[in-house]
Amino acid sequence: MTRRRPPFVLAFLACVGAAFFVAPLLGLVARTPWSDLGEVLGREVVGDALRLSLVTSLGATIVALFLGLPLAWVLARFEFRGRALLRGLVLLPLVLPPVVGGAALLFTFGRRGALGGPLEDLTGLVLPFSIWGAILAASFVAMPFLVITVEGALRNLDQRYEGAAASLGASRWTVLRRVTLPMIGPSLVSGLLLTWARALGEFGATITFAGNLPGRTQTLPLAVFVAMEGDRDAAVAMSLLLVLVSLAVLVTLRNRWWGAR
Amino acid sequence: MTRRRPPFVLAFLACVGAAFFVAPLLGLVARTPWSDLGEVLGREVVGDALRLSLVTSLGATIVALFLGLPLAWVLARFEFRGRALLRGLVLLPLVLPPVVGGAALLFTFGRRGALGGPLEDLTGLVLPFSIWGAILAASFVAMPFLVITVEGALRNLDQRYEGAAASLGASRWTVLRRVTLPMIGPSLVSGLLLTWARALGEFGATITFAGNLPGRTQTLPLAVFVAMEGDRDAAVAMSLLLVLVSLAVLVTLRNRWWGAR
Amino acid sequence: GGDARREVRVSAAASLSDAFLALETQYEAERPEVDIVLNLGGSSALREQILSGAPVGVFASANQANLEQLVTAGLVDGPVVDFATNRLTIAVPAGNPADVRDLADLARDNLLIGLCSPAVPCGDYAATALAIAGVVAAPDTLEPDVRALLTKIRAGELDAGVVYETDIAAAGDDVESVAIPAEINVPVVYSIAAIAEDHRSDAENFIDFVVAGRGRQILRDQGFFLP
Amino acid sequence: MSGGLDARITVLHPGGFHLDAELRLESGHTVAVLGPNGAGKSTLIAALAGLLPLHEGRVALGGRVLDDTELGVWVPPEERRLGIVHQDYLLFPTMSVLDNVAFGLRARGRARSAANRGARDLLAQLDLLQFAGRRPADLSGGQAQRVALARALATEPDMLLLDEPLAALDVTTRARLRHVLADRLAEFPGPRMLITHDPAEAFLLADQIYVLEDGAITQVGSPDDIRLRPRTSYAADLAGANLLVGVASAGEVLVGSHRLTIADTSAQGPVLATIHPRAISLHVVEPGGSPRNAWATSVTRIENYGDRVRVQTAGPLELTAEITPPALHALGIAVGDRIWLSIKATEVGVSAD
Amino acid sequence: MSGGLDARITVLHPGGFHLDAELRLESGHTVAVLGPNGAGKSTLIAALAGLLPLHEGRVALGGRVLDDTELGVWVPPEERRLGIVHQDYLLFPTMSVLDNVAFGLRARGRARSAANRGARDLLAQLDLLQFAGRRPADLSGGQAQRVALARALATEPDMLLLDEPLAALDVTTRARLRHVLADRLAEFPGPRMLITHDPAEAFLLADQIYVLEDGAITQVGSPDDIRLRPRTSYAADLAGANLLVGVASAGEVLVGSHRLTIADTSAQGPVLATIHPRAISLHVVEPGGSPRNAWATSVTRIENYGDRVRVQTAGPLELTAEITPPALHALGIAVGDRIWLSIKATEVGVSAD
Ligand SMILES: Nc1ncnc2c1ncn2[C@@H]1O[C@H](COP(=O)(O)OP(=O)(O)OP(=O)(O)O)[C@@H](O)[C@H]1O
Ligand SMILES: Nc1ncnc2c1ncn2[C@@H]1O[C@H](COP(=O)(O)OP(=O)(O)OP(=O)(O)O)[C@@H](O)[C@H]1O
Ligand SMILES: [Mg+2]
Ligand SMILES: [Mg+2]
Repeated sequence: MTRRRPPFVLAFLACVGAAFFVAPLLGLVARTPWSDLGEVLGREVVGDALRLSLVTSLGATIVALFLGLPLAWVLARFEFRGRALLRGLVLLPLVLPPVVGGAALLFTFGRRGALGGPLEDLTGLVLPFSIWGAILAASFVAMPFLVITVEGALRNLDQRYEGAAASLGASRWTVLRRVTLPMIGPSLVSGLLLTWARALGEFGATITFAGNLPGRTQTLPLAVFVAMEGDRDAAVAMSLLLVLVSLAVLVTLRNRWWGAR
Repeated sequence: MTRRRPPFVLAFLACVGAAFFVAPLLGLVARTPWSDLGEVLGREVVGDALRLSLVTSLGATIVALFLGLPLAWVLARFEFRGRALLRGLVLLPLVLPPVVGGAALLFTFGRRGALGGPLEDLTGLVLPFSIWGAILAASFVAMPFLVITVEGALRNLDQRYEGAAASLGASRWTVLRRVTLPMIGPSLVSGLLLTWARALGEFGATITFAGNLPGRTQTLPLAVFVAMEGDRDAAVAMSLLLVLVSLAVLVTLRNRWWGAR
Repeated sequence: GGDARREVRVSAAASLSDAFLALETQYEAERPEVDIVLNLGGSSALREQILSGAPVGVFASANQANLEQLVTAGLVDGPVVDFATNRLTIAVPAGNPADVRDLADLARDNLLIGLCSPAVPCGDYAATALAIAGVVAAPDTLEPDVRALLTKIRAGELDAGVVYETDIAAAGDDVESVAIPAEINVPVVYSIAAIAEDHRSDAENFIDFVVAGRGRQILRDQGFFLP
Repeated sequence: MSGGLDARITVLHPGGFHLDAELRLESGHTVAVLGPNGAGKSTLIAALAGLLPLHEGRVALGGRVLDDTELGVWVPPEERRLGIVHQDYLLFPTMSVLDNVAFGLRARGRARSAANRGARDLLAQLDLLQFAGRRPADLSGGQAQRVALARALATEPDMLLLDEPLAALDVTTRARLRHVLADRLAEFPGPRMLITHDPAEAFLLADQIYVLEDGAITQVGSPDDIRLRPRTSYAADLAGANLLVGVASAGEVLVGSHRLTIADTSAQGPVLATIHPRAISLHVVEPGGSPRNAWATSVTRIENYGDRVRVQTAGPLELTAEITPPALHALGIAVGDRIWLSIKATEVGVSAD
Repeated sequence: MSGGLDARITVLHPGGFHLDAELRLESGHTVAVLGPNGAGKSTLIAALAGLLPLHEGRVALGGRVLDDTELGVWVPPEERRLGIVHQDYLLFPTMSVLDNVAFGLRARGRARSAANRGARDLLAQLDLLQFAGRRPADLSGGQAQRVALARALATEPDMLLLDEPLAALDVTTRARLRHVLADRLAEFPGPRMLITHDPAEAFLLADQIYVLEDGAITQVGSPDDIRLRPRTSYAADLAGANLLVGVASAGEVLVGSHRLTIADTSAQGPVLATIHPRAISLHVVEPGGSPRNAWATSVTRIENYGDRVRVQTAGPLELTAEITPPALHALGIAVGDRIWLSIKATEVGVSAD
């Protein structure tokens, strides 16, 4: 089918769809103060924020992988009471306004929260105002993408392959690792990229739950927020940095992971 | 495999993952001012906001379906220059801090924007401060979920089924509608639900691009945000309303659409 | 920083960002053994953090309501001090294309008018000012903060909006100010207080610096009025 | 180490299909399961493998209970140690052919290098070494089927369950693989079950044949039993024979309203009569001589297989005769022609129904 | 309306496989394509259907050019009007059986009710009506294959391309469907291509046979040509014959170092000699009498197919003989035994190589 062009209507709609993403970016680029770009991006706050952004988004992706993947698997493969409800709950962080999400996290994981208090007593770990808090907030907001994408893919999968693998003596762990996950590979990659991107852009829940401490919890979106107040050029420059970093990572990873097919 | 329980480690991780979504909700519920719940939810602003939220989120889902689906299909099925870059760009709305995303929309679709100006001259339609603007902002932010989820699923699909359908005389449109889309059904549903939920909870880009006028562009998340500044109890009550509406829709739809398998 | 400097966390309203960034620099230059860590955000988010036990030493708020909630909750340690005032003004895009001259113009139906939401301080103050002037404004949007309002005015999407004078100074060439006469203007008051926490003396020391020390000059430079 | 299989199985499918079977497979023996499409053969394998829940029943392999709905015992598939060729292969699409075959070895704890060595050996035996690096999607149908066979044989299981393992193979490869499989089966210590639609394959490879029809076992016996004394029309088709149901008395079988003379004068009561197509002679005129059964009928179909021709005839008994192409030529008959048919009494096999 | 197929095709697969074939299929005739696994048969169908790009070549059906790499013509699959049975069926898993079969009719513009009626008719003919509401995943292998056949036949295409359409069927159903298919093919106006591994099916259903091996056509001929004068060892296996390559001169063929007497004294130069297994006699002592070819050898394998036994022998010529079970019994031979083998000169078929 490689010789073919897409039919006109669909190609047209796809172009409009693409314009949707490209046009605002061009708008942003048009407003970029290219001359002081170097100066802005050289600032220490910006470097710190970029580093923090990368750490928290990666951390959140890892958390999502370790907690979200099992959750998706259980949701897709096992019948239990309350499954439908749990599936709905997983989407909540998308629906809650980020500030409310952050507040809900504070109610729960803050020092006076139901889980935060005992956690501090046991381990001395205080989540708000620490990078762990930023990772927690980003995970909360971004994990649904992994869970939902992977669950959908698991339901699409012909389970007889898993049965065949089990009959060859593979434990369920091996089946998951060597048969199931590779077979849903593209969807898993999609889910992880969505998760990472969402965590990278996360703002509302983080500023509410983890605060906005430069060098500690101030990720790039938070730095953009602060800069927006006065130095708007710096805000646009930092946004562009965010865009470039994410583009570089997304384009590289996707090509590598999807190239094999 | 229905008789089996999930292995312990995975079940444990899945429970932790589930707690992640359930605990903050419980925190929220614990703070709910049950006594004045009725009063708060009875307010006219709240009713207006709920209606607007439903309209914009549904509108954004429809836009995403009509523009995002073709885009996902073109990305998955055709080779062209710049495809990898376009794929990266699609994820941008996730990465951009919502305020910046909203600002970028203003630069482009605002009255003085590159596209907004001509649009107003041609049709008299002003996007900012109107419900169309709210739908545009929500679409911009939520569409990536549909595109990414569907593209992943399309890449997972065995293309020979599409070839078989074509050989039976089906146009590519028919193939897409009757073979491809049903085969990626669960992923499509996942993508649509993610899109809808994200649009429902959308806050930053909407407030930046479309503004915040009760009865015209003030969706529930905006109302919650505003209430959060002063009347926290009202904010919590409205958040709970948001949660309940989305849970009702998600649980019902998922059960219906996935029940068939 | 991982060094041995004593840390004071200062939560400040987003509209105080520039002023407090400058205050931090100056204070740290004077007292190198202290590390001021700024936590800038919406007043309500800052309030929630403190209510849920976040370790904060100082809270500077754009209005009294948020601080009062903390006082009620018993979290404020020491006096609440008003340290700066501000005034309202009408902001219009560069060149004032809609030819806005006074508050009464905000009632014009054919203009796109923006105000802050009444729930946030700048909207609260604007409502008071409009009431004093006897104007029934026809806003097209009620923005969550001054920054969001200014963004739209700067982009030319709104024809006019009511903001703080200090914001006009920070916004540069894209916006112009149409002054509101003093008799119908409303004094905007910023308050600061120490929050119960360790390093009490450092927190009080920083508040002294802002309220009575060289911080005053910095605030004045940023366009604030001093009580 | 390995022992026989003892199974009593009831499985229900949502559509209303109902499998009810009792099997005993001895260690070191090959049982072929033959049956029409949809008889439940693949269902049987899935149930034995633990991939489909039993509605009721018990499966024990070498004394080890794998499944018992009464006792509530259920051994998961990964602990059953079975080697299965699935009817549609189910090769893992994301792995190379080598990894597919090595998968079972690695899953059972072999080191990667040892597993790969084992897999390569098997691939070599099945002429597949050149495809080791390919993905299953890049194989032809027959190549994929051989990979599936290699994968099942690789793990040294306790029992083999092969669902039409040679169906997609070309004549040459099939003949070769029949030998390889025969040798492999001969040296395999456990019980082995072979599902096939090819009677030659079953007769050649199996010690015992189960005929499964519509979820129930209709005949069990040695290949010769099935071939010479088929008890259902499906089994008769397998043997290529004509099967008649009738009532015997005094050296005759009454089939419908037709009397067939038989050699066995002691047969009495309901019987199955089988007549091999080659035992039927065709004539254009009424035959004389010894055959005690002869009647006139007409030709309904002529099938030319190259080295033999099958001629179907109309009533009273609708028999199929097999003759050589020269004989057909000599007779000069065509569909619709009138013809005489004769069968020696000694050529009619009779067994009690 | 419909006309013949003219195709010259070169297709490359990434792994290095190379298909190079020229075909002419007449309207109203059935061509069987036979070949070993991996010969390129399925590739050929995909290329004709436009599902695989041609590296080079030209395909024309009834004078309409479907593909021409030189002229840059390419008709998309949905406009080629072909009826295809894919080797692995490719039934749409999300549709019911009825919808699968009606799909092509609806895609070609029939109203839903008319399409469903057409689909039901076909399902009835193939004994599938009871499964109309099922999903393909809930069918047995043979049922699914019949649905695939029904789907291909439903659309009244210009040409039929059937890739092993009967491979998964049981003996009874296969015999029945051979008839249905034979009738269907007979009334089908366009060219039809049948891929199969079953020589009987090919001999029965085809007017002409193409033998495809390793991407190239090695023999084209009538069923009798292939059966009686196979030109490759694969074709000989198809015919069940022994094939020898040698040089003829003066009533003899020199095969390796062995001389074989033949009846045809005029044959000269390189020849192919075929010997049918049934034309070979086995003896435990040296035979006397007329056969002009006789030699001693040993038994390497004995295969019992129930009604016939194939005995493979060692050098000098490694021939396979076919005898009856009683004959085997009478000879009393086993693998490894010494044996005499005789062949009449008239039984050795000779054709120029
Ligand atoms: N998942 C299912 N749901 C409902 N019915 C099913 C399912 N799978 C199989 N069946 C039905 O059960 C019966 C037995 O199917 P099975 O696959 O065991 O047959 P089989 O003997 O293997 O046939 P074949 O020779 O065609 O492979 C068939 O009638 C089939 O339609
Ligand atoms: N996608 C592919 N990529 C690379 N090689 C392939 C691909 N598909 C098939 N081949 C190779 O091309 C050759 C021809 O394959 P094809 O499927 O046409 O064989 P076939 O004649 O249909 O065989 P069978 O009788 O086993 O179905 C095989 O050697 C196969 O391994
Ligand atoms: Mg089967
Ligand atoms: Mg093939």
